[in-house]
Amino acid sequence: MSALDGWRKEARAWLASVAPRFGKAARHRLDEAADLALGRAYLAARYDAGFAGIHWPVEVGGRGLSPLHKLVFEAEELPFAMPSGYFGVSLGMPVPVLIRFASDRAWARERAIAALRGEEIWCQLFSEPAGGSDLAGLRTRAEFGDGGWRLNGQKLWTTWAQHADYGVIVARSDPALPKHKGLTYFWLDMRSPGVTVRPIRLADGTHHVNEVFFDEVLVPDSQRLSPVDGGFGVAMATLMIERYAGGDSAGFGPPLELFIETARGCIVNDRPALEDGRVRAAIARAYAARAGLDAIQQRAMRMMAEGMEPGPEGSLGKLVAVRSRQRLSELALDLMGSAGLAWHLDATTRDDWAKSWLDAPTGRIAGGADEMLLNTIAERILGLPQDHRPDKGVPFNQIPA
Amino acid sequence: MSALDGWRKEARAWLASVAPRFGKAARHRLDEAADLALGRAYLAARYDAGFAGIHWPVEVGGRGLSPLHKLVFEAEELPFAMPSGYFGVSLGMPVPVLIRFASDRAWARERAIAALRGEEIWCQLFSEPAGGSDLAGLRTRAEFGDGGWRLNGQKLWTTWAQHADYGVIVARSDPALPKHKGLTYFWLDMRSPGVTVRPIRLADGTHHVNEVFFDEVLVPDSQRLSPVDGGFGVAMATLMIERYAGGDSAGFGPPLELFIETARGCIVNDRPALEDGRVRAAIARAYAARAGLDAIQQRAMRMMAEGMEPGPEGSLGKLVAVRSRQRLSELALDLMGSAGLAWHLDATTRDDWAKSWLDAPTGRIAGGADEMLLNTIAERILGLPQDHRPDKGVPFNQIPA
Amino acid sequence: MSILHDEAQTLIGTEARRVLEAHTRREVLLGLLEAGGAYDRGVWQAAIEQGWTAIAVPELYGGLGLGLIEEGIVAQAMGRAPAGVPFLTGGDGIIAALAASLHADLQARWLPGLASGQIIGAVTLTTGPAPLPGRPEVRFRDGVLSGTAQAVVGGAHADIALLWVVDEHGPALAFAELAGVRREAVASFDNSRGHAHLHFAETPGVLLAEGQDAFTLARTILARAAVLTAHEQLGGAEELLAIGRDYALTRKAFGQPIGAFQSVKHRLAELYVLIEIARANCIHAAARAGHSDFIRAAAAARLSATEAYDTAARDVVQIHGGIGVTWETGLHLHMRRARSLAIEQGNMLFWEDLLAKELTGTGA
Amino acid sequence: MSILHDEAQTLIGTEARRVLEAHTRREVLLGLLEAGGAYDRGVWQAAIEQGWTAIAVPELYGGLGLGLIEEGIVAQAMGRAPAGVPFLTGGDGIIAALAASLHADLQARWLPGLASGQIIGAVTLTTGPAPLPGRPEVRFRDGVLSGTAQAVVGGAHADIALLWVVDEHGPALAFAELAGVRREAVASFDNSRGHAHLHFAETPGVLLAEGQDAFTLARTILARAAVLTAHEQLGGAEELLAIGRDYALTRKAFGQPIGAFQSVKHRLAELYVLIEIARANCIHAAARAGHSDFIRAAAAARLSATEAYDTAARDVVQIHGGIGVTWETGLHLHMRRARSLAIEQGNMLFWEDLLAKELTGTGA
Repeated sequence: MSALDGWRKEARAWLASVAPRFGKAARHRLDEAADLALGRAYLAARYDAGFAGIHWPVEVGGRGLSPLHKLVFEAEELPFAMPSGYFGVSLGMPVPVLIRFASDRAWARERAIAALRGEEIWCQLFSEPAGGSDLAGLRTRAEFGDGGWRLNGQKLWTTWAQHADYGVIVARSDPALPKHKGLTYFWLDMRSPGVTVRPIRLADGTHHVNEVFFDEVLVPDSQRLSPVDGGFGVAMATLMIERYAGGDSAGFGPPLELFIETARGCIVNDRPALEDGRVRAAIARAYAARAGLDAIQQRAMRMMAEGMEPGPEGSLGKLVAVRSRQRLSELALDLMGSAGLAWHLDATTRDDWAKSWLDAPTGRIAGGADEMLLNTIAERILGLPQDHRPDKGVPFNQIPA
Repeated sequence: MSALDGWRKEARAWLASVAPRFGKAARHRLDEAADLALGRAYLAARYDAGFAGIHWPVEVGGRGLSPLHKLVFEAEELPFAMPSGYFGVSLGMPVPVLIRFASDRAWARERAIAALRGEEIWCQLFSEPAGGSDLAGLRTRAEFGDGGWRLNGQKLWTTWAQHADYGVIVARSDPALPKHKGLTYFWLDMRSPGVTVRPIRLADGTHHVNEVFFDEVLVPDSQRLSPVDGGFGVAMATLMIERYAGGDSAGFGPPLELFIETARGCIVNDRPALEDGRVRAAIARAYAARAGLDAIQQRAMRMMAEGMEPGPEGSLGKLVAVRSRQRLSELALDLMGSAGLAWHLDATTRDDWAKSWLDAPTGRIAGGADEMLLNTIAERILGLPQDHRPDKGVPFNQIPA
Repeated sequence: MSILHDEAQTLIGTEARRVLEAHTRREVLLGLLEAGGAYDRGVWQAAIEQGWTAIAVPELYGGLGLGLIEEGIVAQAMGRAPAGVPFLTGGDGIIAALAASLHADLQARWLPGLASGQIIGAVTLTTGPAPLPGRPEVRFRDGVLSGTAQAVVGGAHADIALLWVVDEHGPALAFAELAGVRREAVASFDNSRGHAHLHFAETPGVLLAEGQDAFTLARTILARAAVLTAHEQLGGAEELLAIGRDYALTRKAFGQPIGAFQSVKHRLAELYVLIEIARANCIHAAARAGHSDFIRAAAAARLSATEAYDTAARDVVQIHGGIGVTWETGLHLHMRRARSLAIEQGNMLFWEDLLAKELTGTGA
Repeated sequence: MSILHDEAQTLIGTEARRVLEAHTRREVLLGLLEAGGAYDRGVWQAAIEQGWTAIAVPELYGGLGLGLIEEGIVAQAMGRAPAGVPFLTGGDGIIAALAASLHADLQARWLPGLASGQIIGAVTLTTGPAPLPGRPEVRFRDGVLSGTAQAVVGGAHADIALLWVVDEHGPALAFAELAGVRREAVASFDNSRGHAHLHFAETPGVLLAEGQDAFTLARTILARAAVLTAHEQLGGAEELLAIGRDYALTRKAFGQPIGAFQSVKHRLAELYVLIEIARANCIHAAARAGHSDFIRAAAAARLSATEAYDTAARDVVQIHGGIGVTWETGLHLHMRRARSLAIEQGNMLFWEDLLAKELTGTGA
């Protein structure tokens, strides 16, 4: 553990040194463009300091360290509220897929480094209006012809597409095959002619997801990342990366310490809220759940570090953490009484209960809805039968809409 | 309300007057045979006093009063712990079905009165080993031939079959029809040759349900209560009666007052348990649920009294009440600490938390498992689609076992 | 005990739903979220025209002389909309407090205006960190009020207020005109509720009740507010169930309506169960006003309705997937309302404790 | 921090499961339920032969000198069985208490017997109405004990006990031989636990710790017991999940395995989630013995394992339908064990409070 402890100290020292330039105070009241620019500068500084691509291979610009090193850095980075959110999807899913599946290695390395430095941003074009949970039900068409593939259709819920330089996309290359079989996986330049990005506003008023329309968008065959009609496997690999990357026992909400501090200022029936059994139970239960998730993740990291395959329990983090965050946020607002009614525009899901609560449903849907995660556990881990699916094995173009 | 108040007073006075003969103290340490005999005597006295068949038609020996009168009497009767449990199924389902479907009215009246007086007991032979929730999946055969129908097969979970004089039964009269269609409904004499009753012991050690075997049991066609192959409708009517008869907001467990008394004697972290927020929440929540169920039932009774059809919400009582009782019983045992470990042989589910807790799972299964009740609500009330059922419309004898 | 609505009551409900459906537009409600301190004036005008403001005012003062049952029926329809006006519950509180007081002058001065909707009333029993605190934040001394009532519902627009204050002897109930009071609008996640801090500085006020009387009256008024709010919550939960059910029937995944999957079916069935229990408790509680068991009936209604609306907000959004969390679809209007209603009339812990106290005789 | 078991530890687990499967018979366990004050002597003999009683005893006294991790691995297998012997947790408590004490004579006198299984130990920290009460029911004065320790786990069979007592200065930890003590067996819903009231009357005893030392040591021993019990609960929950899964794959309704219905699938998946969280907390807590965060790790393990086993008992019985509640099928063995383990080492409220105190610094 001493090597990791050294790493932790190094990270903490560097983060503290740059916090005045990039941290929460520096970001206060910046508009999105200025904040994004600050974020790009932060990523460049992080790369130069050696804290980027921590567990990626050295060949693609990474540091080649263990996943534990990455975990430690992220835990240290979190409280500073650095402007790194714009790059989360980019570095979490599309770029790792590129590293894994792109045949032009030199080009992949170039992209990876540009993404690590915040110079380029990638988005992931998966979900569609007709199928959120049902990824394989997508309808965007990819037709092969002169000069490559022509894409037509519409994607939905694409995070940060408005800032993306590139995207990875799954499209239907053969509608006469059953729905999982006729899909192909590409990367594309988001500035290609025919690509239109339209922001979607979410319940909390923010604009980080988008609709993306494709109108005769030309994609050369060299940008194909899967075999023709073999894109579903690559897409599933991406989602698996997403599920493991999504480890945060606070469910992307505030830390438990904030709940305790909030409760410390509250009164329940003329007594301190922290003395109330219900509040104490909520704290103890949340701690037990988070400690369990943290232990699962540490065990997985340690197994990976020792060259073992981590257990399937790594996939349950989001399911537990976001639901727990949703309830805890509701309770925090209730405890605050009329002070809980306030809405702070500047707040984040990490430091504000109202913001955390209003955004929590998004967390329960994005990256696999609760119901899909439960089905996955039941079918893949416990070996229970698949649900009845009337569309199974039916050619896609014969499934009733 | 004053008529009902008068009725309540009358009931209370009569119950108090016979309590020394039949109540909890009189039953103390009786074996089952003696307790059953006492029960029969109690039912005769109850009939003679005019408190039997309260809402049944006068023509079949009832009092012809409103369902509210019945409800009031039962609420008054409950705390006395009279030995009436042996007759609950008998008077709750089979005899009302008889009253409704038997063509020989004089005979039905004779049976009804004998049942009300505790002289005869009826059981209900529905469930089978192969299908608990799936009633229509039953396999007991009824074949028509010389002298009537011949029954072969096995029933399961038949309450008090060991004491029953008669039973109502559903059997498969045509296995070539889809499973809901080939069933016929009969009554039979439980002492018919070929009927064997074998008790089943439940988790709490009690013996009130049975397996019943049928080996070439002859049932004359005059004992048929449904059209040939039309028994499913009659069976469903029986179950509906069962569901409405099952109204008890305590879920057949102890009253909330007992929980409060139990908690009053307990300590949580060196303070009285009743001051603890978790205990207070449990009390308040249980009260709110029970008050809601009581209000639903009162409203239904009142609507029936005014000639209106009560709403479908009458069917949710058991679902809520038994689950709530299960949790409350667990909490009571936990609160009692090491005193909660004790097992009192003489105790009942109404007055003892260990007994109530150990028996609660039976309550969540008997008379429609939680999952079936939820499906019924979703499909019949909310109009949601039926589950996928591979056996739908398939001839029964072609469904894989 | 009227647990079956009579014809007139049923008609009030049908009318209220019709009127509110006609006057409610989602774009307006979404717009209100971003306009601090505004409310839905069209709906408020309709409420006045329908006579909803007059329901509980005695006939002597131009009211209809009806009670909590009829107000509850309207509140349920308001919750269903969900309406962008927060005034009826506060109005009921002031009407009840004035009616219970011996101040005939105040009654004559204000009840007609409350009945006609010209006057808007607010109540401060549950503002600040906890409901009905032992040490209220507004002081009453020598006929004037000072101090701040925090985040008062409707406070941005109210003309008069019923206040939970402290005088020389302890907590008390006071009445005040708000004309000269500084109001500080609170940016809220449910802006149409008109939340505002009311800063009192030597503001003239009238004492309505002191000591045990004040506690008893405050509890009764709070219980009335809880029953009305429970009806609003019930209406909101019902509407969400209807939306969720319709979506489950039309949205397809994996080749069938998502309503054919048991996870969706059972979620909606459980929600139906919670709603029916809340409904039964609401109907019962509204009919128990004035009886000795009113507090416990109100608490039961409040607890079960909060659970129903909270669950509906969580689960119906969840059933919708991504479309459920967009601004335009507007399910978050109900989600926000579920939370503001959960907070405004005293949180769950408060009502659990109040009910437990009633049932066990033991305080926390 | 050993959160990955090494080869030796993995082997202990595999062996323990093998041995317990070979020695556990459902008929025996069912019979024990009706035989007050009996336990599964075959399994106890196997435990002794396997050296499980010796795990935590220092090598100096004939033990293996191992620790909570290895004991936890065995406890998990015992929970899975579920074994009809309740002695290992109490044994660990006495071993830890004697090892922490300065009484070399007591160590030499009792540790070899505990290691060899000839001596059975019991602990009374959680007997009576609440765990670790401020006023224990057994008094220590002038070298003798009097009063009753209620429903002590294994009390019907134990040779020695660690006792939570009160002396002139307050609560303290004492040690006593039980040879002369009157035992009153408690008829319990989980009879093989050997619950008995121990009636002390001028029974000689030895004081092990007083004052703050006694509290600290008692909490540590209780935390060890919580970790071991959590492992037992984890094992029980795992076994129930396996049973439930198998049943869901074989039992058919409506023409398909019931495991194809989402209500069953999701119930089992949720149970898997609870179990994995409990497992992670158990493994972590066992490795934290002796560290400053041991109490909170133990509490987290205890809370999550209790939830997992309770949920398993409820849900796996439910999935089975009628067959799940019969005597012969024996699922109630786990149901009973879930409840007795939930009670024996301090209830949920106790552990929630202890953990909350650790995290917030505030007592209840």
